[in-house]
Amino acid sequence: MVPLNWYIMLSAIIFIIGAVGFLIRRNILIMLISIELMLNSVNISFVAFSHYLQDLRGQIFVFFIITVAAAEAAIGLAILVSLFRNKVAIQTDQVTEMKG
Amino acid sequence: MDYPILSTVIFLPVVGALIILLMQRSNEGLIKWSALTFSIINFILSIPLFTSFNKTTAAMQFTEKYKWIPGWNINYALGVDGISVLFVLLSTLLTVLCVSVSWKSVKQKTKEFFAALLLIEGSMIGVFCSVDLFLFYIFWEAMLIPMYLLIGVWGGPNRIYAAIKFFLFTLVGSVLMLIGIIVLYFNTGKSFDILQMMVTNYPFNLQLILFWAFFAAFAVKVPMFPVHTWLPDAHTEAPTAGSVILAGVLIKMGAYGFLRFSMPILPEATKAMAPAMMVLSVIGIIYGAVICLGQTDLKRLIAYSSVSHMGFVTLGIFALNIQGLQGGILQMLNHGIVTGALFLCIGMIYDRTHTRQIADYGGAATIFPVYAAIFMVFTLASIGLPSTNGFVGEFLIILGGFTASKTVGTISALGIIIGAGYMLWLYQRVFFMEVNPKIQGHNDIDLREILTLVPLIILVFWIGVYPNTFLSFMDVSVQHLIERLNSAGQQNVAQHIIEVIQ
Amino acid sequence: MLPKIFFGYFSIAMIFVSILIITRRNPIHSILWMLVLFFHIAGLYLFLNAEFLAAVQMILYAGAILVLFLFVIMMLNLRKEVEVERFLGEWPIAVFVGGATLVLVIMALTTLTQGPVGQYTVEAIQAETHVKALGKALYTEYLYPFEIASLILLIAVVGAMVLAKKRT
Amino acid sequence: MNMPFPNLAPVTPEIILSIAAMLLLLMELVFKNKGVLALAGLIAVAVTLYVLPSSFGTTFGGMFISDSYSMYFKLIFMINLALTILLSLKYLQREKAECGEYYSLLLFATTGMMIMASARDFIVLYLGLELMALSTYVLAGIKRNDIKSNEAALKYFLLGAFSSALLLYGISLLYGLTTTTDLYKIAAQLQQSEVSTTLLLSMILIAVAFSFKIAAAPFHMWAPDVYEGAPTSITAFMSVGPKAAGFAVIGRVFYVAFQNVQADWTPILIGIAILTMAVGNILAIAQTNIKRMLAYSSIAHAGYMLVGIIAGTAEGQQAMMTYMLIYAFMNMGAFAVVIMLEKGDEIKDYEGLAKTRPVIAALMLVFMFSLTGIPPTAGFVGKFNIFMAAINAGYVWLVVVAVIFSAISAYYYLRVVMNMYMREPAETAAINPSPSLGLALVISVVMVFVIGIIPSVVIG
Amino acid sequence: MEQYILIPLLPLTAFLINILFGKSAIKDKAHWIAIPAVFGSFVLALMAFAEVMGGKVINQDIYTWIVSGTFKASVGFLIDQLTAIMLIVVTSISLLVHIYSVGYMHGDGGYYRFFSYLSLFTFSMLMLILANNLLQLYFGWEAVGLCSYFLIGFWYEKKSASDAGKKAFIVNRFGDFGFGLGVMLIFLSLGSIHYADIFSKIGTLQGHSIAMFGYNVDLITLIALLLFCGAVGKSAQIPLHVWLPDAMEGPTPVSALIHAATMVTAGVFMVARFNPVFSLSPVAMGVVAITGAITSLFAATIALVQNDIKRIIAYSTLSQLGYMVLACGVGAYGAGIFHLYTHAYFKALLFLGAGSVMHAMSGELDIQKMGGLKKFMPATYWTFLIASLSIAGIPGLSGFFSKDEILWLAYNGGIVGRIVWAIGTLVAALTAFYSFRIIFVAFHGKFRGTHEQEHHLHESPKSMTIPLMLLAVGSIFAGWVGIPEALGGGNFVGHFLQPVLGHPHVHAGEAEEKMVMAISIACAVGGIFVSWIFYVLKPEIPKTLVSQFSGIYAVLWNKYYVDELYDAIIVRPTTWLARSILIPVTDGTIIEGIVNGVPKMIAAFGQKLRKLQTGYVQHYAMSMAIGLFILFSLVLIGAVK
Repeated sequence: MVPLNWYIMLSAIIFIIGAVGFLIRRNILIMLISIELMLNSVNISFVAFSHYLQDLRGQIFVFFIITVAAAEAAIGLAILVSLFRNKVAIQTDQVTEMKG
Repeated sequence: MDYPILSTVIFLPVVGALIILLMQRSNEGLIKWSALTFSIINFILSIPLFTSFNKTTAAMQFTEKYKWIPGWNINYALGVDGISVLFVLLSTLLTVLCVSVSWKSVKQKTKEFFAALLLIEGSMIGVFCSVDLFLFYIFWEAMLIPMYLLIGVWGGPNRIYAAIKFFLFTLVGSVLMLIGIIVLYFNTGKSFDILQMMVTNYPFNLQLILFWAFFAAFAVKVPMFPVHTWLPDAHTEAPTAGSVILAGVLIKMGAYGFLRFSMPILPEATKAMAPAMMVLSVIGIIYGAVICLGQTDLKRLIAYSSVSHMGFVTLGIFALNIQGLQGGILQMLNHGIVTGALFLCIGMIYDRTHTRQIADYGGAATIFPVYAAIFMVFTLASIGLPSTNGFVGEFLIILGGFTASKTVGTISALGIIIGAGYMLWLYQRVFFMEVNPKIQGHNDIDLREILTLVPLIILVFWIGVYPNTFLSFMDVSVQHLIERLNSAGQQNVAQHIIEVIQ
Repeated sequence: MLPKIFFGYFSIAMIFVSILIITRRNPIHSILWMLVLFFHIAGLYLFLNAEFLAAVQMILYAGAILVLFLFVIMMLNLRKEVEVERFLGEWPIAVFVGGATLVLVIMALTTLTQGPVGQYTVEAIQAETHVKALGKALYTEYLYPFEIASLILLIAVVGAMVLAKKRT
Repeated sequence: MNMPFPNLAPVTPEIILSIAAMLLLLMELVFKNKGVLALAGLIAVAVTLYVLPSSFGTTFGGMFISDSYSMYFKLIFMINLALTILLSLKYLQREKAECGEYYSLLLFATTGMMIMASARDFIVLYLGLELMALSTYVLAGIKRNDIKSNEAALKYFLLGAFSSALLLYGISLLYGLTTTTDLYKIAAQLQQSEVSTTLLLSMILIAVAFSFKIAAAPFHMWAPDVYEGAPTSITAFMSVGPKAAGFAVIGRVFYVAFQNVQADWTPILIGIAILTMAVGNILAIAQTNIKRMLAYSSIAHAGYMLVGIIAGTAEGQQAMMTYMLIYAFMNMGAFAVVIMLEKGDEIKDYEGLAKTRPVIAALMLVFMFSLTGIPPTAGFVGKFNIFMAAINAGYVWLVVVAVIFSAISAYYYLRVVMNMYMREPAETAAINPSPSLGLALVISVVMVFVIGIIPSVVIG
Repeated sequence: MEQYILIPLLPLTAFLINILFGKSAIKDKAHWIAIPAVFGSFVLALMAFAEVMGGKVINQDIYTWIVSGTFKASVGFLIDQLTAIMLIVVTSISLLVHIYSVGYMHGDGGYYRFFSYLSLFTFSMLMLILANNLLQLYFGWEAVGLCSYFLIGFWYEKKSASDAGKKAFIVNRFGDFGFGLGVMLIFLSLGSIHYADIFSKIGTLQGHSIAMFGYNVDLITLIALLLFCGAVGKSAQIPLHVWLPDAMEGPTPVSALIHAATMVTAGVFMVARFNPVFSLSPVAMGVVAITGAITSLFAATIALVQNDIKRIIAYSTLSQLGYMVLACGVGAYGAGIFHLYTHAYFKALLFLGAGSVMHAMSGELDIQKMGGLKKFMPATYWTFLIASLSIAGIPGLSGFFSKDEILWLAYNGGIVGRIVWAIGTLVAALTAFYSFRIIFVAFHGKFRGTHEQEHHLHESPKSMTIPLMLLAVGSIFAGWVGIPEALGGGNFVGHFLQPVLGHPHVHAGEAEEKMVMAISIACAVGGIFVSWIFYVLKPEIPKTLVSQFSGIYAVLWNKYYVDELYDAIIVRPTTWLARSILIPVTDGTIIEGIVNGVPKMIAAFGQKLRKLQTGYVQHYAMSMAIGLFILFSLVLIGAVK
């Protein structure tokens, strides 16, 4: 039997990788993908917990997370598209109109 | 009393201000006359405080008390005793004079000006009448807004800086007091009632901390050295009425705070800290006086002289004996009258010559003989000539100070010499010597202006010749205060400071 | 032992793929690697007796969300953009912070004490079938969140429409 | 399989509002005049307010709770929503950003906030948060022809998604520790076990995610940019609504779920609060754009409200709520003035306003002084309330820090007043009056004074 | 009794009427108000004198001025022998000066102002001498100072005049400072400031000491010295004498009334009044005597070389005041007051005479530019001569008796007494010398002024010469009331004042008294003789002396550089302190630096922080991540602990 901790560690590693990706990439699309990565890592830990705790709540939560992730992706991409229409920009350093 | 006289006196000006704000901007005459009417009615309404005041009791009189915020046990509680009653009268009187002196000198935003003036009056009186600490704080802070505008909108060239400085200085001081007030509230069993606080005994360590919290607010307002630098700027830049109110009443609120809160509520800490306060006062006296010698601006000089004079006030208060206290309170009144009058005078001449530089004057006595004579009266009162009010106050203060500490009394008396020095030098440079061409060709002050000053002249001599009219008001209250102080034990400060630090 | 070896493979592959995802220059590559990752995740779910979720993962994530991404990339036609600098100038800081945080998290997670065990044992779920168990919970106990989720999807539709509409 | 049909009474307000939102979507197709939509929105608000007091209770298996705490926040949300609608009407026309979905999204966002305030379960909480967040992302970017609006939406979205990922991670750990997502059950569970590092970890993650929502430093950096870029009406909406919702959940989660790690979260929140007050106030001084300045000011206010939370007492919680309510009025008022002016984004646009537009200047003056916390305005009552609670809980030194920052804040609020009253106008400021805007201003200013003079209406 | 309230009230009323209506209504009729008022006071003073002669002493409170706790100050009158004499002196001189001023001030723009000030002064001076408590005395004390300020600066357009007025006031304030403290110390020690209480209780303080600035000082000595400070200021004793010569900027009648006859003697009056206090402290007495002696010598030496006629007389006043103080210092209070009384007449006469000269010379003051005036203005000359003889101490004239009395009593006053006697005698010679220097230089010889001045030379009008003559009568006969017993006189004054002032114990015999008298007569005659040699017989001698002793001459000419000294150690440092330290450094840099610096710092910090807000979304996320990381690490560190 694989210990619960392994899953949790894995989830933590992927979460951090996702976070680092979010932090270092200039490409907004990849930032969005990084967020998906983070959400997925959370999902892993939820499912793992759900399994080991013998409780369905985790899986239900994952279900909702996936739903929200879909909605988020849709809105995020819509925002990107709307931005792109005004300014051909896909990198974050191109959208620094406001600062200070 | 048939009607709530204190509430009326506080809120009538506020109502007046609102009414004025609703008036047509173009109708300046109506605005001015209604401002004058409101201020005069208010003055008349405040006269019963003077005539039917019971001088034989130290209790609050003309009291009003209503539940206000039951959730916090806050009451709308008003009352005056012998210490505060005179300041209500001073406020109502000075406001009338301020309206009068601003008659012609305020040329823009007249409506807002008079409204602000009346708002200031209301909140000032509120400060002196509050018997609830929360209410007191509301008035205390509320006054900042109109005052800030008064300085900043109608002031001199550097008005914005002065206004912001005034506001921030006072605000920083009062927010610390706010904390003190809240701490006091919880230590009084959740009550803001000042009278209850006056009979509660707080632990000494707490008293010390609270004392300094209150000190922050009051010392800035007084202003004591070294937190006085807002005052020269504010006084100098404010319009005449603003300077008068500032000098006449507003900075009294600091000293009043010491009397009303620090002393009776924190008697042990007051006793323990009195030496430090006296030293600060003496530094203020000498420092303010010496600095006057180097001033080139009329208003700035008078402003610094306020630092010196208010040093006397705090000295008297912290001498903690009856002469000092009575002298201090009387001197607050005196300073309000005299410095107020001096600012009125300067405002009048400024309206004509549009300069405040002393160097631009000279020989004014030839051009403005009546004005010069009146100015002389106030100059003499300011330097404490016997038979003027300044003498009675300063003498009692120095007597009190001398009783408390020979050294302090002696040094503070030196301030009187310097005081004579700078005031007479000022007078000489402005009024004597050859006529400066820059002031040639102006008219002497007119009847309106003379009438503005006459009440103050009368007061100068009234207090100077028969001060007992006024001393008798505060007699019992001050006695009461001293009893409260004496009932408090003496504490070893050093030891407690170490404890507090630990 | 076998599960551990499987897990070992999965985890190493996933970590590797994740790193690839966040480092590819071309977003399309990232998305394709993402697809690989999703497969692995789905596999992991299967390990954890969450068959339905594995299916959802494939259908929703791989099938819908990733396609959406691809669709947008295609629509925006990003060829030129690919050339610019990939990483933020301060990336070492980010990597360091990430690494350090990871160490901290892992240190913390070693102390994880799991909560009390619930009633849904593997056997119980298998007896009921996974989908049924999940569905029952979802439509009874979790009815309210479910309704909210529907609102969220509505928002997504409306929002996407509002934002991505051609300019008027 | 027999589940009793859930008691819907406690959720009626949410149901009404979400149905209204959906109806608005439909009405948009029918009515050309967007004013109708606004009116419908207001009616929805009125109805919701009407049913709100009768909606006490717990439902959906304890996932949803409607108590006085949530109700107070819902009241704030309603005020926020109503005022925002009033602000928006004319503004949208002016900015040519009119679209029917706007009001609908506002209603959805508010529904999300209400759900957050009532959530007793992390799942509901999360979904409510996302409902609110997604709607506001869209709203921030609703001026889709405006690059600044796009940018604001993008930044808000990216960071918001990032923070909700953090929140989820935190929830997942908490779930692992307790096998439940119910706040009260978590509390009960945590009572039994020792405080583990993992718990603290999850608590921090959750705290960070919420701090993001309330724009507390150092998780605040989105706020100025988003506030500046978003349509002003939405800025007003965001500066109150999501913040209030954030505080609602902070109050609930930290006071209920994390009750027994209070000793651990208090220092964290103290750190965040001090940093927030410092960053908000200090940076606000450096601003030239009034929306940015108000953004930093709202960050600073979040710091004061956190002080209420830190007190850790029911009194502190109430103080925070009261502050929020007061803040809603004064902040909305300030934004209403900004909207009123044709050109009112830069602080220097306010020069000489008192001369050309005395009434508007006077209103702005009131709001600025209220934000500073000068009596007799409501802002003072709010601050006083918070400080009372904190001092009663023994955090005198924290209050000292708070008041010092609050004194610093006077500097930048006064600068606006100074510009209005003490500078000469370059030209007569063009204004954009409308009855709805006027109504919003009147409500705000009246409330600022009423609460300031008779605090009993909100105290006790 | 009650009618004596009118003594001060009449001049006060005159003052009020003149100051309020002078400008608009009264104008150059002001003297019609002022003179009757002061005449009324004079008459009442005579009545009071008569009553006191009859042995009655009036001590009555009129109203309570200040009450604060146990501190009570009232306004009241004490009319005893001392007061009675002073009343006569003040009212009579004042009356004459009023009359004189009618002519002297004729046509001046501030005519009404002048008379109102004179009335005010008379009022204040009367209040001072009538006081029965210290605070009222203090009131009068400051009020006369104020009038002096007004009158010195009467021609305020002149910078020198307004400077002099200001200087007089401020220098006096230094004295008042000590005086005020003395009043307070008396109150603190005795609990009252009423004369009667003080004199009856002062004995109980003997042997007490008090800590001042860390030193233990004998209480009575301290009180006495503090009070004496006031006297030093008002009576222009060293080191506060600097104001008096400058005070000559005022109109001459003022110099006569205030700066010679009345106000400056207030100090002497006060010391005499407080003789019960002073007498208890030998140290204080010594200080008083020495101060007086030094002042008299110091002023006399300066007077030797000055050329300004009014200044010479001013220095002579200083010198004579020194005499009076000296007298008090040796316990000869009666003699001091006697000299005060005689001095008032001849000194007023000298000043008025000088005024008459000035009047004739169109304001010229330099005696070197006069000469031969005798034939143009005989009345002035003769009266001036009488005054000079009197001041020189020529037997038979009033000055002789009073001066002699002082010297004699000083001679009796132990070692200190002998020293001051020696100085006094020397000063007598010097006095005779410089007094006659004026006579010889100004009235004899040839006229040395301009033609225009010569053309205008004329005798002064009647309103001026009649007071001169009346004063000349006073200068001759005033002293006759105090002819010492040694010369067969009754020393009426001494006996009259004895109940108040006592009489010092005299142990030397009549022969010695005559010897002392002879020495002083010799000195006076010698002084006049030398003066005659110097200025009539051999006018080149002074010039030779000047060139030979140019150093000493310069010192004397520059009045020992005292003004310069004060300028260097008080005036300049204080203004420098204000202008160069307090305003720019403490206020401007330190306090304002902090006050403005903190907000500036915060603003600058804000600008720096702004840079962190780069607009990059990653940076924002990074700040979140770092914040998270820091919280993690802190909590983990806490957990590990």
